[in-house]
Amino acid sequence: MTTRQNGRPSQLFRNLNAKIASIPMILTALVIFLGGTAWTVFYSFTNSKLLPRLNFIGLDQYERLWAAPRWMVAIENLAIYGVLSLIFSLVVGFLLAALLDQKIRFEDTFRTIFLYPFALSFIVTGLIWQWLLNPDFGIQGVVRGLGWESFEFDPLYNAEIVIYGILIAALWQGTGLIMCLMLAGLRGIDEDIWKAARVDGIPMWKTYVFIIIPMMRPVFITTLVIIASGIVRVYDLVVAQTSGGPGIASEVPAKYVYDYMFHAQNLGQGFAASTMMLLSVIIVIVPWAYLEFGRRRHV
Amino acid sequence: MSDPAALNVAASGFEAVAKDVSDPRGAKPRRVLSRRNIFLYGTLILIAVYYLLPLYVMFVTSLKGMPEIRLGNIFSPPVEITFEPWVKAWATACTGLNCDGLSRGFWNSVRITIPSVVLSIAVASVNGYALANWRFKGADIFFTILIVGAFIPYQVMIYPIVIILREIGLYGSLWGLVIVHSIFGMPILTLLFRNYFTSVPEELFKAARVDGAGFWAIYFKIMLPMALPIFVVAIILQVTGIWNDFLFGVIYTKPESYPMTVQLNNIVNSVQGVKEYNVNMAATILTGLVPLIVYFASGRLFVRGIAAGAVKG
Amino acid sequence: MTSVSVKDLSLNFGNISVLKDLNLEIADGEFLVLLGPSGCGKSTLLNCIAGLLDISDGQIFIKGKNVTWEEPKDRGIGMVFQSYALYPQMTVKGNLTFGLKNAGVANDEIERRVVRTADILQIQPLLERKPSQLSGGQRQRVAIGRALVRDVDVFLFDEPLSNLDAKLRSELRVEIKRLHQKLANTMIYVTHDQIEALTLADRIAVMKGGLIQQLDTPHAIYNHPVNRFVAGFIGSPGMNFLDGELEVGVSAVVKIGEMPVPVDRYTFNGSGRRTGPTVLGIRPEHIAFGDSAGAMPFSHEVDVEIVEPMGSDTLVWTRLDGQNLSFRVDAERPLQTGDRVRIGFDPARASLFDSATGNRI
Amino acid sequence: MTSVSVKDLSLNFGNISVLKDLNLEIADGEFLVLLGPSGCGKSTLLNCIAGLLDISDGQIFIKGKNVTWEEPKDRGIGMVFQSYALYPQMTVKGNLTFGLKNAGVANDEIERRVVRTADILQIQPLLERKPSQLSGGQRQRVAIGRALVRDVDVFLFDEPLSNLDAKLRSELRVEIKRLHQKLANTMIYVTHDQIEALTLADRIAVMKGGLIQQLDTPHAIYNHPVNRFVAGFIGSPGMNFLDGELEVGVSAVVKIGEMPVPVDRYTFNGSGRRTGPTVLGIRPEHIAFGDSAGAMPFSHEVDVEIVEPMGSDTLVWTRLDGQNLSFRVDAERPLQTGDRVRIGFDPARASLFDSATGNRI
Amino acid sequence: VDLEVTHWWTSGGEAAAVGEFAKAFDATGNKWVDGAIAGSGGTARPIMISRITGGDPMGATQFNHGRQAEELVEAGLMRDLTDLATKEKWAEIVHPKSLLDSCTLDGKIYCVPVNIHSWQWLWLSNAAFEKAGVAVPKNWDEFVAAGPALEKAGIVPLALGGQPWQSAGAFDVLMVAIAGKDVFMKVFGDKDAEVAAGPEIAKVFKAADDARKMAKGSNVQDWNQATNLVITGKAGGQIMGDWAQGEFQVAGQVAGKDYTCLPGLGVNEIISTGGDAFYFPLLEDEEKSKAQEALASSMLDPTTQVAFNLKKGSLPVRGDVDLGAANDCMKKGLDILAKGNVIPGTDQLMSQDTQKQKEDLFSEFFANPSITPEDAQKRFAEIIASAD
Ligand SMILES: Nc1ncnc2c1ncn2[C@@H]1O[C@H](COP(=O)(O)OP(=O)(O)OP(=O)(O)O)[C@@H](O)[C@H]1O
Ligand SMILES: Nc1ncnc2c1ncn2[C@@H]1O[C@H](COP(=O)(O)OP(=O)(O)OP(=O)(O)O)[C@@H](O)[C@H]1O
Ligand SMILES: [Mg+2]
Ligand SMILES: [Mg+2]
Repeated sequence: MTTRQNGRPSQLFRNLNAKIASIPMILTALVIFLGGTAWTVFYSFTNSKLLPRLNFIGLDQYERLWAAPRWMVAIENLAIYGVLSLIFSLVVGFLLAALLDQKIRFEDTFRTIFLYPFALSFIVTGLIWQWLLNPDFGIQGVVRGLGWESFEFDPLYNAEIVIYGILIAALWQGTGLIMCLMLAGLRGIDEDIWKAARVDGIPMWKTYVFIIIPMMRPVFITTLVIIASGIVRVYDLVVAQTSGGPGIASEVPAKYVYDYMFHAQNLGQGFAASTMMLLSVIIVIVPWAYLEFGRRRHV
Repeated sequence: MSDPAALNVAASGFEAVAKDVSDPRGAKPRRVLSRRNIFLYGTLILIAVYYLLPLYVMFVTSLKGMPEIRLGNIFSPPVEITFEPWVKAWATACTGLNCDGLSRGFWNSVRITIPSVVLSIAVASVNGYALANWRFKGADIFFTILIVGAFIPYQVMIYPIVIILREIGLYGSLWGLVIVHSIFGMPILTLLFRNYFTSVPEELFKAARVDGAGFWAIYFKIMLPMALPIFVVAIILQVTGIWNDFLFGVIYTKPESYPMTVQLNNIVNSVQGVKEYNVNMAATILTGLVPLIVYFASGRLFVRGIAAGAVKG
Repeated sequence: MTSVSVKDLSLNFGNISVLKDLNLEIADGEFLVLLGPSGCGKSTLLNCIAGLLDISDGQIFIKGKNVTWEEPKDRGIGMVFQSYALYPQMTVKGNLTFGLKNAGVANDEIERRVVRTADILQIQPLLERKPSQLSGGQRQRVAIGRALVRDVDVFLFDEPLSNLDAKLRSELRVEIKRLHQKLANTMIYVTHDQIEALTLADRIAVMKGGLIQQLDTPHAIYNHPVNRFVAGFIGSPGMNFLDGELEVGVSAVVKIGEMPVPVDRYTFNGSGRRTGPTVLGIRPEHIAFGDSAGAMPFSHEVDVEIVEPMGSDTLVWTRLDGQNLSFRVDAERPLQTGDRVRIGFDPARASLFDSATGNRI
Repeated sequence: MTSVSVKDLSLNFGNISVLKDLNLEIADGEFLVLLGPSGCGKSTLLNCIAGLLDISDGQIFIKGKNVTWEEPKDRGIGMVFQSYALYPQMTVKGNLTFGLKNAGVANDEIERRVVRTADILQIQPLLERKPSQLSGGQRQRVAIGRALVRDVDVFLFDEPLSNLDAKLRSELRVEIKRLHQKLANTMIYVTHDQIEALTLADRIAVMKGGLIQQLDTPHAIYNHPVNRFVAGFIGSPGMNFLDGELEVGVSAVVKIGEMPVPVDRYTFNGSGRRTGPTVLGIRPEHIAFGDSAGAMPFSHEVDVEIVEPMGSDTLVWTRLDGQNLSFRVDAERPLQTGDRVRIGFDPARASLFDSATGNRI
Repeated sequence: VDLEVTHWWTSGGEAAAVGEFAKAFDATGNKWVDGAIAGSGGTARPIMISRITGGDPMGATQFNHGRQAEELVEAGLMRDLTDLATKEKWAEIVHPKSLLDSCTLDGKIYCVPVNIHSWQWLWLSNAAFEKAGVAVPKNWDEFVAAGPALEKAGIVPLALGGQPWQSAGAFDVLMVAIAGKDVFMKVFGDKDAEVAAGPEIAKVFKAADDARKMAKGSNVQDWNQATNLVITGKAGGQIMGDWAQGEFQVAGQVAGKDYTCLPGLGVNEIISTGGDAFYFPLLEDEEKSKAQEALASSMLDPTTQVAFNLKKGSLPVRGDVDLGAANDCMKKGLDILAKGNVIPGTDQLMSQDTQKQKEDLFSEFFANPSITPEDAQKRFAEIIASAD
């Protein structure tokens, strides 16, 4: 009784059930996400064509990748699209949520209207916006038909602004979800803060900008993860709307990966491109994840 | 502050003004058409139009005949309403040699969606529960990998997963597809469930342990019954995602179990021949109907669930 | 002079009526406490005075001016919230000055007021911190500072202490009292803690179900509650209630079971004494025990059931005619469960209520 | 016999050490209260005893059996949580029987125990309700019932009353006390409310920063706190502390400013009396005032600063040598701010602490 | 025996053509299980490849013959049809012979060619030229010259869809027409980068530059939408393969009267002989293997060939069948084929990888006027230099 013996059971078997139940997650994380990624990176150093082959060629695929004008265009597009879609999703999503939070009538109806596009796939979204933005019989055509002959609105056929045409569709589809997240966040804010601001005589917009938004940090972070993961993966929408056109003006990295893996039957090139995408994701995510999860552990 | 109050208040306030302007009494008079209301509802209605326009165009187009579409304005309502395109999209549109429209894929989609939704949510909710309440060593690392996994483009994973499925002998079967959906649904769902279960008071979990309930008993008897809102969110997200999926449905199964989206793609994406926009639109609406119904039916729960799960933590 | 005056105030949420034709006059420099159980409408009333809720009917005057339709910022009020409601991402100084900057107060004036406020509340060292870096008590002080810095006539407090632990609560209570003595502003203070109400208030308004039950000084409320609700709500440990029957013969007695309690010395309310079911209320500290008990107009022997030492004194639970009864004794008196003791009280210090209506008779 | 015994218990979260080599023996049937400020490790200790946290070092025995690595359910404990932690989707009966069903107790036995528990706690009419249909007090009772029904030797309570309002809290406190008298189980009760601690405990363990500061009867803790922390933590209104200088000449005096307080009647701790900076602690209710003050070994005239009527009695704030001092007077004594009164106390009832270490001397 | 056949022929005419195969196959006592996936090879191919490598192959699958399936064959996943081919003397009946060559690897035959598609056509709208007041051009140069007149009349001179393969295809057509067959073979066959950088190709780029200017304002994606512009007279002409005439037919237009077709752009009457082929993955099931053979031989059956190609609008792979029902343009094609003025399709000459790079280049070139022909040629030469 007095000895400090420690009849401590093996750590392995503590919470055994929890560990067993987590096996699917562990397998997915290790085998699919980690293993699959490693596999991809590994084969990006080969000259695999249609089928993966272990024929190493060093960094050739990467050299070719960074020499390809289409890849550069894709990167640039992703940057523009990414930044804009982040900003607009957040701004529009937040504005909509703020509007809906004004204790308005028919809130349910409005919310449903803003949210329903999220139920549609990107393919459908792309298709329908391709149609609406068609200069001949879409919006431009209709406006011209009304007599405004010089009206010009043909984002999908103008290489300069095509990426904005895609953005319009993407925002249409995705802002509803963001709005929901923001609305949930707004509803979580202490009623008293609003009252305090009113007593202080702070105008509504200032209250939002200086007080409410800074308080909604966690919501913004969740939202950011959701938007950002969507941005990196954007593919279907471009395919359905422009197939990367006009020319290569609306190409995006995910499409480059797909095209080179399957159309061009050059797996090595596709893998090299996806490795670069992963790298950039990791550069962005890991510091963030460290900040978010690393810090929480000490609280 | 709710509007009905504002309305009757407006009336009483008006009387007061009539009596004595310098002596306000009762509620502040509020005109229904105040600047604020005009701005608020004006903006909302304008935005609502933007959101509804595509749906309107789809719907209107699907009710027009082809000649009318070629001539007319996409926004004008149909002169002559025809349900032909709907019938065609559902029952007679051809996919290669099979001319039975979307109806063929519908049941396949149901057969794919139900087990995929069930399995992916089951797995993710257990994961989230284990992560939130049982925090074993290393769990955070796996979770982080999972979250980073949410950013990987699907296309990159096609090959490795083909190989893995082949090795475990599930390639081409419905279960293979179900597993694929569960894998790709896992990151976001696990995040949702983890956050939700973290917000459940820890004392409840402790009480159950004192009461002698184990991992599974706590999950099934205590946590599950409390997690309805987050389940609704998960179900909505998964039904939408899986129902709309094309890539996995076509790559990891066989033609006899192709989902509805494959037929949709075939109808919409045929390289040759004249494009039948009305059929395309009808087919599009038909395909999107299931997720749309799910949304319309449970939108309120969706926001509540998100408030409970996604936003915290 | 009246500082705040509320006339025939009604407020409905939808068709639920929360406040009903409420009237209230608060004198300049008065410290009024709104006291009542949860959900009785205290916060609602305060919000109406602050202009944060649109009232359904009635009028509100502050400093003689009809402010019924004014914006909160124009009413000359400052408000302190239960949850502090500090702006979390601003420093303490930012919290104090945000409202002033918006009102376009000149910079040196702002500076002057911040310094003065910080001085009064002794929060100078905290000015550059964020709220998350403050303790509960410090946060509360900053919240008060935010109202203080606005240089207003009327302070509204909505349960400013109820999120704090007991120790801190009693400390800050004293600080608020000091502040009131120093500033001599009008203060309206919502709480459901009756110790706070009793210690702070010049007058207390006890509310229930949207109505003011009694509006009077703490002493009057404590000693002459107008009904059983007020009597039971105020005082901790609570007043003992003994069901009995009032009989008026040669002398008036309340019969508790078979025991007659002579109540001739009791000052009845109004003129008519009526007989019938009556509740006798007596506070634990008004029950004497031991030698002094025998000298009381009413005394009886009882068994000690539970002894609750509370540090400074001890609460003893017993039964009289099968009804629970507690009394307070000095902490130094050694009483044990099972002891038999004599207790007694002076009915002049008791309160009598009509069993049916609960009103004081 | 010892019921629960904790030996050299340590617990770290990461590299934060929360409990440090803690030892504790609790006798059979004892009511032990763990008291301390927020974050001192009370809940952590309780969770360790319950087996809900894996300890870092040490051993835990319950009824003589080493349960250090047992599952919670096998330790023969029942636990009641602050937030009730009732299973929201089950009826009250479901809540009570969940644990028993898990343990595979026979159905008629379950029935018997539920009936008994419902009897003890008088919750028979509630058995079919869901927790959301219960009031706070009823929920708390069900939470206790859930522990009770398990027929265990040791009850653990983690701040079971702190979510309730003051009124209910004092009622349920009495109920818990009654329950303990009836069942005579061992109870370990966490709280940071010192009134609860004083009224309920057989012994109190005052904790701070993961260490037990003092483990003793309520009376001893109240009257002979081992250090300044315990002295200040216990008692509401809190003990007055006066900074002074201990001088030992012909007789021992503590000089408060220029005023000498003779402390010959004070029982010093240990043998050696040392001189130097000393804090004199005296509880408000031990300060006499008016006529009786003059008879005290120490007395002085002071100005009344603040008067806090608390219903049953009144707290008066004043200053002695510029240091705050409060004392309690009967509610009937009419004192006003600005009055000049004589107060005094008997140093035998005071406590002296070393200014540097805070320990009692 | 049920045999699953995957392909990406889903539109009306295509599906009808496939139906002919199915009919013929079903007549052999087996059953054709249709696995159509729309969206062209790009969508369908990864699916097919995944199925084959995933160990769950279909019975037969369409590929553009040529080099797409090379690796699958090398990996031993495809069935060797040599025995059947020898038995049925494919070498003698398939015409031109190059079609069978592209099915051959290391002397073994792995696929069945089923049709010939040629790219080298300029389709012109007679109505459009009438409206512009110029005669219908007889060759590319006249067409370029008519450009301004068309534009003035509010007509887009050249319709060009936005998908990359259309741009690349148009360039290849211009190359054969302007630089001739030899240069074409040198560049794409021998991957001669010097020629690619040389003056002949410079001329082609010049022509492509013209085409680019004329194509401004097409604003359509799909090729058939571009064809539709020609049909409705909104555009003057389109460079597109022979499959375009199916669209004219559906619209009820008559060759010669409503529209004009110029093979080889009217400059150089040569057509390429690309086309589709079916491959047969290696199956374990004996019976299914037998059924594969039955399918292969029924596809080359003369009656099936005729029925299939008439519906598909392409040319049969056998020289010995009679196509009496063919229309004007088709007959022109048959003539050229008979004369032997043929070149292999680019699918047969270059890897998909190179083709894709080429597509990227030309889709960018045609859409972006700021790329000079010189720059484009330099990049073209680089692609050829690294081509395989
Ligand atoms: N926005 C609202 N809509 C409908 N009813 C409301 C609303 N706000 C408050 N109420 C109702 O009005 C009543 C009074 O609420 P109020 O907040 O004033 O109570 P309170 O006395 O401050 O209680 P507490 O002590 O819990 O703060 C309650 O019954 C409450 O349910
Ligand atoms: N899971 C954890 N990880 C890290 N630190 C923790 C954890 N749980 C508790 N702590 C820390 O341990 C210390 C003791 O916490 P504990 O909950 O035991 O305090 P307590 O005395 O019960 O306080 P309260 O009165 O607020 O309930 C605190 O400083 C707390 O921050
Ligand atoms: Mg309130
Ligand atoms: Mg605790």
